[in-house]
Amino acid sequence: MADASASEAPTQRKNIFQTLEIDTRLLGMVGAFIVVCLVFNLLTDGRFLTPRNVFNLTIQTVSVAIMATGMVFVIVTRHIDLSVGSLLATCSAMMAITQTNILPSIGLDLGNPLIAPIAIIVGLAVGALIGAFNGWLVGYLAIPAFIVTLGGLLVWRNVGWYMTKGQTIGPLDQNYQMLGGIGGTLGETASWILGVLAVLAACFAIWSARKSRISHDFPVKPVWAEFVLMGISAVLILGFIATLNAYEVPTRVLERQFEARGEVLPEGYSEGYGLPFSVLLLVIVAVTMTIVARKTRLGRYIFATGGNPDAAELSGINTRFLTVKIFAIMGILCGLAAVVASARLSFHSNDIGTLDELRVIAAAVIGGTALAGGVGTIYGAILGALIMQSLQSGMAMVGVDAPFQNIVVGAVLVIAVLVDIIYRKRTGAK
Amino acid sequence: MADASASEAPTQRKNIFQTLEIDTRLLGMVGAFIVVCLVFNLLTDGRFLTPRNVFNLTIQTVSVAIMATGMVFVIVTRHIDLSVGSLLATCSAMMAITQTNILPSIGLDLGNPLIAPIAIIVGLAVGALIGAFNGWLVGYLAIPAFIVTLGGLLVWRNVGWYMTKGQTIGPLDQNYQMLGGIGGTLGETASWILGVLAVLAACFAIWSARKSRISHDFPVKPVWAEFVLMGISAVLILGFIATLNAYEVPTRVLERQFEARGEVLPEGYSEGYGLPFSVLLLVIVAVTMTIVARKTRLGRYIFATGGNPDAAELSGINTRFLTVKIFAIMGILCGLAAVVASARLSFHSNDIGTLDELRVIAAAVIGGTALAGGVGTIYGAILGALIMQSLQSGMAMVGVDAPFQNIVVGAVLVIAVLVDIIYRKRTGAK
Amino acid sequence: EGVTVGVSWSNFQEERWKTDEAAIKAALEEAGATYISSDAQSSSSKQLSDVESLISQGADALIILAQDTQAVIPAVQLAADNGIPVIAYDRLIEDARAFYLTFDNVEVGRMQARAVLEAAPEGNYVMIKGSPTDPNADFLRGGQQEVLQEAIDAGKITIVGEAYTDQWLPANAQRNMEQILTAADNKVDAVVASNDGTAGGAVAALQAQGMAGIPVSGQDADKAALNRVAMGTQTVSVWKDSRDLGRRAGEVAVALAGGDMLKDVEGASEWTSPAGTTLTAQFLNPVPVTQDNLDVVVEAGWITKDELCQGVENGPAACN
Amino acid sequence: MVDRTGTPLVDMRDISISFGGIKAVDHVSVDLFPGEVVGLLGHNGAGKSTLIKCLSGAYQANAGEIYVNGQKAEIANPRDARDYNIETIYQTLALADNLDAASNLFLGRELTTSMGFVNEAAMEAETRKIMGRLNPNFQKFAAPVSALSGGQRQSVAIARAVYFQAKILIMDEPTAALGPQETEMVAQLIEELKRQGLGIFLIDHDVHQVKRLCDRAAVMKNGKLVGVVKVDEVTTDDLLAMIIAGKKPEHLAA
Amino acid sequence: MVDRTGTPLVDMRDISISFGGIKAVDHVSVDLFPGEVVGLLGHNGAGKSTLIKCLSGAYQANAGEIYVNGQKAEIANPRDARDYNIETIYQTLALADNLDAASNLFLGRELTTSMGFVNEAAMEAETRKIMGRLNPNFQKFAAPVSALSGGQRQSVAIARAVYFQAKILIMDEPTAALGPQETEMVAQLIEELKRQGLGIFLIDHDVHQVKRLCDRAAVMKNGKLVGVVKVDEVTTDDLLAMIIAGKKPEHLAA
Ligand SMILES: Nc1ncnc2c1ncn2[C@@H]1O[C@H](COP(=O)(O)OP(=O)(O)OP(=O)(O)O)[C@@H](O)[C@H]1O
Ligand SMILES: Nc1ncnc2c1ncn2[C@@H]1O[C@H](COP(=O)(O)OP(=O)(O)OP(=O)(O)O)[C@@H](O)[C@H]1O
Ligand SMILES: O[C@@H]1[C@@H](O)[C@H](O)OC[C@H]1O
Ligand SMILES: [Mg+2]
Ligand SMILES: [Mg+2]
Repeated sequence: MADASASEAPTQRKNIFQTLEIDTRLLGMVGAFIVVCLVFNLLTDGRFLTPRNVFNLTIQTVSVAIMATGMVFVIVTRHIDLSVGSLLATCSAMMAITQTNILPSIGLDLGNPLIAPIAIIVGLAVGALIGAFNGWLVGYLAIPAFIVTLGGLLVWRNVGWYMTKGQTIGPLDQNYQMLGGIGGTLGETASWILGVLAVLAACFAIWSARKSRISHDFPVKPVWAEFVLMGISAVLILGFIATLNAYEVPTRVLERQFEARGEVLPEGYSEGYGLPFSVLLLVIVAVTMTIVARKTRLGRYIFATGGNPDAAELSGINTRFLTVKIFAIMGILCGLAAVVASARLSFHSNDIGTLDELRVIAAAVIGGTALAGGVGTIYGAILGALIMQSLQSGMAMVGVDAPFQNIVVGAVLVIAVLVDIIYRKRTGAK
Repeated sequence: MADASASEAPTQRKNIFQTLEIDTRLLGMVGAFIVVCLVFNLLTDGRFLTPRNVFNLTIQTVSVAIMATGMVFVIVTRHIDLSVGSLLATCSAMMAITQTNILPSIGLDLGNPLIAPIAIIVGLAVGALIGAFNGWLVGYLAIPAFIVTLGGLLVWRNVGWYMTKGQTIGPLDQNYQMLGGIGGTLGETASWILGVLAVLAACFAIWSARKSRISHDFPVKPVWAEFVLMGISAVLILGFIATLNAYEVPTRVLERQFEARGEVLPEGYSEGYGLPFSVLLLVIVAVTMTIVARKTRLGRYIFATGGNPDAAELSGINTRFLTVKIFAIMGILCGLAAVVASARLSFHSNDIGTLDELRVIAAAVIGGTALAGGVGTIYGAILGALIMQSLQSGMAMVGVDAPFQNIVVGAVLVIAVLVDIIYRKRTGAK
Repeated sequence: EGVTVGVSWSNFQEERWKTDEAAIKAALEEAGATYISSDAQSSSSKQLSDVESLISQGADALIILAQDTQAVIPAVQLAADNGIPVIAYDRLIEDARAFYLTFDNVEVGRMQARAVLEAAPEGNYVMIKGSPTDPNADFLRGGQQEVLQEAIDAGKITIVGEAYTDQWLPANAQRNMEQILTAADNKVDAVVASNDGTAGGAVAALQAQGMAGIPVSGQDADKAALNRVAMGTQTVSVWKDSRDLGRRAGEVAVALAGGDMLKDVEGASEWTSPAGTTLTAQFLNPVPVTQDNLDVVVEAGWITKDELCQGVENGPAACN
Repeated sequence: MVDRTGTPLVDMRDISISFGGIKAVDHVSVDLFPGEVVGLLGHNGAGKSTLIKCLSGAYQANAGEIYVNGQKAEIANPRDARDYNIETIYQTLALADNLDAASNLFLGRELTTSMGFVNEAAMEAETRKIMGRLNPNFQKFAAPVSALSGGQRQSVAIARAVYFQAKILIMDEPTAALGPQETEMVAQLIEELKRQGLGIFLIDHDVHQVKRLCDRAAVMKNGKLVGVVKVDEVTTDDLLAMIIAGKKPEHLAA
Repeated sequence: MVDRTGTPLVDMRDISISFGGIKAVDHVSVDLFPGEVVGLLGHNGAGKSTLIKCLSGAYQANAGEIYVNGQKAEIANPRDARDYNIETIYQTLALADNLDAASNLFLGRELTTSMGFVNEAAMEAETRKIMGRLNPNFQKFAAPVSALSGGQRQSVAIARAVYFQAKILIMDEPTAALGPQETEMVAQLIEELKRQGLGIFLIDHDVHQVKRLCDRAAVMKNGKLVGVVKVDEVTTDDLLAMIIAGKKPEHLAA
């Protein structure tokens, strides 16, 4: 059959980004992010880009970013989840009760090392269950996700409230609290090791992808381009680690630690925080979710269903069960986010996760996930969460009034999507 | 061309509802509503269905119901408006400032009869403007309504906050407060007159529709069916008026009124409230919106666009401008709802309308408006609002805790939509 | 020397906090200190981020209006790690390292109930509680119960209705009040409402039944509420003079930033919270404002006479 | 015979349009005279639908001009096209699935009462009249068009285009989904409209059909015009050669 | 010649299905033997697509039974149909618009690496191979199929059905939107598949095409089966009469 692509220019001169095959939309977002950071850095006399604030920013982003990765799948399949904030609250309540009431009452006393893992498993299980239930309502009963999760938004927050009788619960288990951020970090050495491993993994991935393309005789980019890509990855990863390591643990904390060990803090001794466990968790989630999206059948089916649900069903994909899986994943991620959020607070409070649904959806959408379905990336959503958090933290730092902060966030959301639409129209992508 | 309807049974025996051509789905909703009422009536020892509580219920429903009629248009065209609660707050703030600050400062003193109308016009204008702006973003810039109004949700509530500097403003103008409900009613006689006029109008409408069908030789229902319909309308309208009239103004209030006129309350004197102005407003909105939906080009275009946006555009409908109109209507209705809500409170508080977006969307959806677009009725949305309000008020009366109330509302929302879906599948409708 | 004091607000939804802020600012200005602030918008998580950010900005002392008494502890921990003193402003923080400066919420609840009880020693009571997600709602309710208990036991008082107010929304309070009135056939003699917003909703519902004028409580001395007190539709608004609290907080913050120990603060005493935490605390006295002492708020410049007396005819002394 | 001496009804000159870098229509010129049927032929993706969408207002050309009755026409949207009495039956049948036949027929041009309200009864009556002529079996007047079969939907779309006194009619594969009997009825309709003096652009993959119904045929390939020929002067094989090889038959090549 | 003595590949017996009270398919029985092409004919809305959707698992019959290779088959969804090696090319081309040709071709049956991950390179390579046979001009391997023309999309859909060793192939108007050259290629493909021993249901409105490609033709009208005839024993006019009048030709009527 005839091919209509006759008028395509065969060999246009490619620009550097095309040669490197970097998503220009990603570049735009990174650019926007950098601009935001620089502006705030100026406005705060250089305080915004200190290691300390970078450290804070990443920690603050984790909970929303974790959920945003799941929201990508939900939105890609043309659904929405308005209940994530409430679900987070229920999971958090469940975990708090498990570790402060239930487990101690069955003989696992305070400080027992089993408490944290059991509580977390319970939380994830609750998240998975509720999520799967949502997914069942959407997939098998064909109730629109908007309605199911709007109902869930009302139901689950109040179920959480009931479980705790409206009380703040805590303090939470010490080990559990390590997942909250500054309370649990890898330390300098381990962070460096991890960074180097990550760089190696990135280089290996780039190289083996190239080899696989060559083995099938597909065109590949020039070798120098591959090396440039590896270089960029290395600089980004190691730079990030270096920054986190540069944030030093306050002397008082060190003193206390040495005291606890019966030692005395040596004169001039200092130590960096390194990578927080919560951020490590986010990285693991991000990598896993990206692999799921790109390299597994599940991911394929998610994007295919988003592109054309009928076609997916007719192609033999069990789209109903797929919906259950997607919402269950979302639920598990809400559970994980609940771990991070409540560990960070070191308590479960009833208002936890309030309005998170808006933040999570906004992060995914700013990150380029299209509400019409079929399009979205995990890294985009995380970057979206980071941009939003930077805006809010930055404005708080500059001393912008809270109402005005919300106005800015609302406006940025709309503008980001507008820019995305214009970009897609320009490049002819859908 | 051949017609495939050969296997349709030519003359099935029709049941009574089919003969009367009453929407069976509507019947289902009315049935559900009646069940809810009866159950609460039982639980409250007959207090739920007293004239007084019916009066309360209608008043409590007005603000959300007014907005729900507009939400029908928005959802029918496949959009959504998450900003209605915030918009209500901004309109309310604007009107409060107008009547307590601006107007008095330009010489219109407290109690001046011009204050209320001017304030209301300002409020409606603000609503229309913001709504039109939302519509422009959606229609002309092609940003999804979900995003535009999610942004609006954040922006407008805080704009309202800024205008009032966070303060509660009031008491509001006395005439203005008449629109709040119990503070302004028609009284018995006027209510009866209005009721009779409404019955006449209904009969006339039924009859002239019949005449028009006959004049084109279309099939019509039997004459007795038309009369039964007229009878039903009359009973419903007059019964409602009778109920509202049966709710007597408390003696204390009467005493005060007589006192104000320098008279003494005669022994045994009593007076019914009759139709509240706010409910009258809702009736006017409902009738107008129904006429718009059914009898005007605008309404046609709204449903056509909802059914197939591309087809509508290709048929020469200016769908972009249509979107602006729809959101502007929504904005005006938010303004009206703001009048009722703040007049009812007798002051403007910053958190007015919080979470109303959920209630309004839920009312429209429970009332049978499909999120997929193209389907929805005004009376359904109002009935939906009434059902939700009955649930909440009933539970408040029975003494159910607020958290549990939310759980019930969330669950009812999901179940209502599920029932609707099953119903549509059964009857083969889309 | 240029001390910087960081203030973390839980929200600005209630009208009073802007006044608190002005008072703190003024006190700091006087002492030559710099004011930086953030607004957690009713989120305990955001409050933690806010405190991190305030510390990053170089705060030497922190004033925290806690969204949650306990979930804010990591913020106190962080401050302690960085050697920064913390003042628990208005709301309790369950941590001994914080200096607790407040009007006691339980006491506010007691005052509300006391004023209402005085006006209606017998009869049917309605309790309009705060938001179910705000722990303060239950503190207030607890204080109210303490005062009413005796009369309840004596059978003088019956509680015929009680409801949380979702989100503290006046509109929700109004609906709940309407339904309770309907359920009780208007046989209600007094309303204990937990703040001025909910009181406003309750009064609107009462007005509709021609019952405005029965005892109703509130707190915060919102301008609209004081106007109601003048008109006689609300009995009491417990006035937590935020300007005193704010000024005091500013002073204490500067002192603590200068190296003072908690216990050296003038007027400080040891106090044990219901949960058993022993804190250094200073309590300011809330003032129940009723028709009898309305002039207090006018004289204090909290509200102008015009605002207070708008629409009031032959009202209390303060309006003549 | 068609008289091609006067000004053409439609004259599309040098039309180009591209999507994200790909030229879908590349400097194409065609004209159409009153009472004439011009067939548009070409492989899939040749640009036929895109070309006529520039005339119907669905797309806007990047370059080129359109003249209607010798006057330069600015057609920015479907409404403009209607003002020039251009009616279109789209390949994808643009119908609002949730509305009934009458509502679809009059969509965008509703009949109204003296008070400005939509006159449903009048519209249904008119619809019954025209459908009675086009498809006597058609009875589903009250049902939404989603409940109609492909052929019934097609007849609604055709009725809509014909009802409003069109001068220029565009039909994009009107019979692709139709059964033999339905196809025959459309063919007869085209012949009748032609007699009434309408100008018709007909896109069709069936060369026999084109030979039978059209006066001239314009063939496109990869967005470019291969040539316009009088169908009497060519064989079906000539047409096929033009479509497939993209070459004008030698006896006509200038 | 087709051997119809053994057990049929597919035997649909007495199938009925209705939508909201309207009987779309009404007690229809058809069978299909290996190496045979059975044409399904009928007016628009006759129920052809609905009938074959019962076989492909898209719909479920209200009554009736389906036998595959003589065994009773339960086909509740498209996955079940695949398990019986039934492949379908739908009238509406079921493609995921946002994915490229390779992803669509393998949708639901992705090739994976030993670690269970999707093997993109292998799938692209296979796609290049098969498309090279079906449509040598095809080059848009990296583009989402939404960027392809109708014919290109059609060839992707066909490739998908053919690639997976189908035993039973259902083609619902595969050439309706195709140009003459593209149509010819599909015709050749059908002939080749037939030689390979597949059984094919072909829905087509073009009686000439049916006469040329099919062994037998089943004609439906208003949901009912008019009759099944061997195409060699009838003329195109007989077929048209069956479609339009719903009557079996007299020389065959039992
Ligand atoms: N909206 C659009 N966006 C991007 N590309 C488009 C769009 N519409 C058409 N195209 C491309 O333009 C080219 C011409 O398409 P067009 O629909 O005009 O072909 P056609 O000749 O009508 O084909 P067919 O016979 O299949 O209907 C194709 O390559 C198609 O992919
Ligand atoms: N999902 C459905 N819901 C309701 N009715 C349907 C549905 N699918 C098909 N129908 C109806 O069933 C009948 C048969 O439709 P079908 O699509 O099988 O016809 P067809 O013979 O394939 O026609 P065509 O030649 O136009 O493709 C039609 O009247 C159609 O309106
Ligand atoms: O002052 C009150 C505060 O203590 C409470 O927490 O929130 C509501 C306010 O009115
Ligand atoms: Mg086309
Ligand atoms: Mg079909």
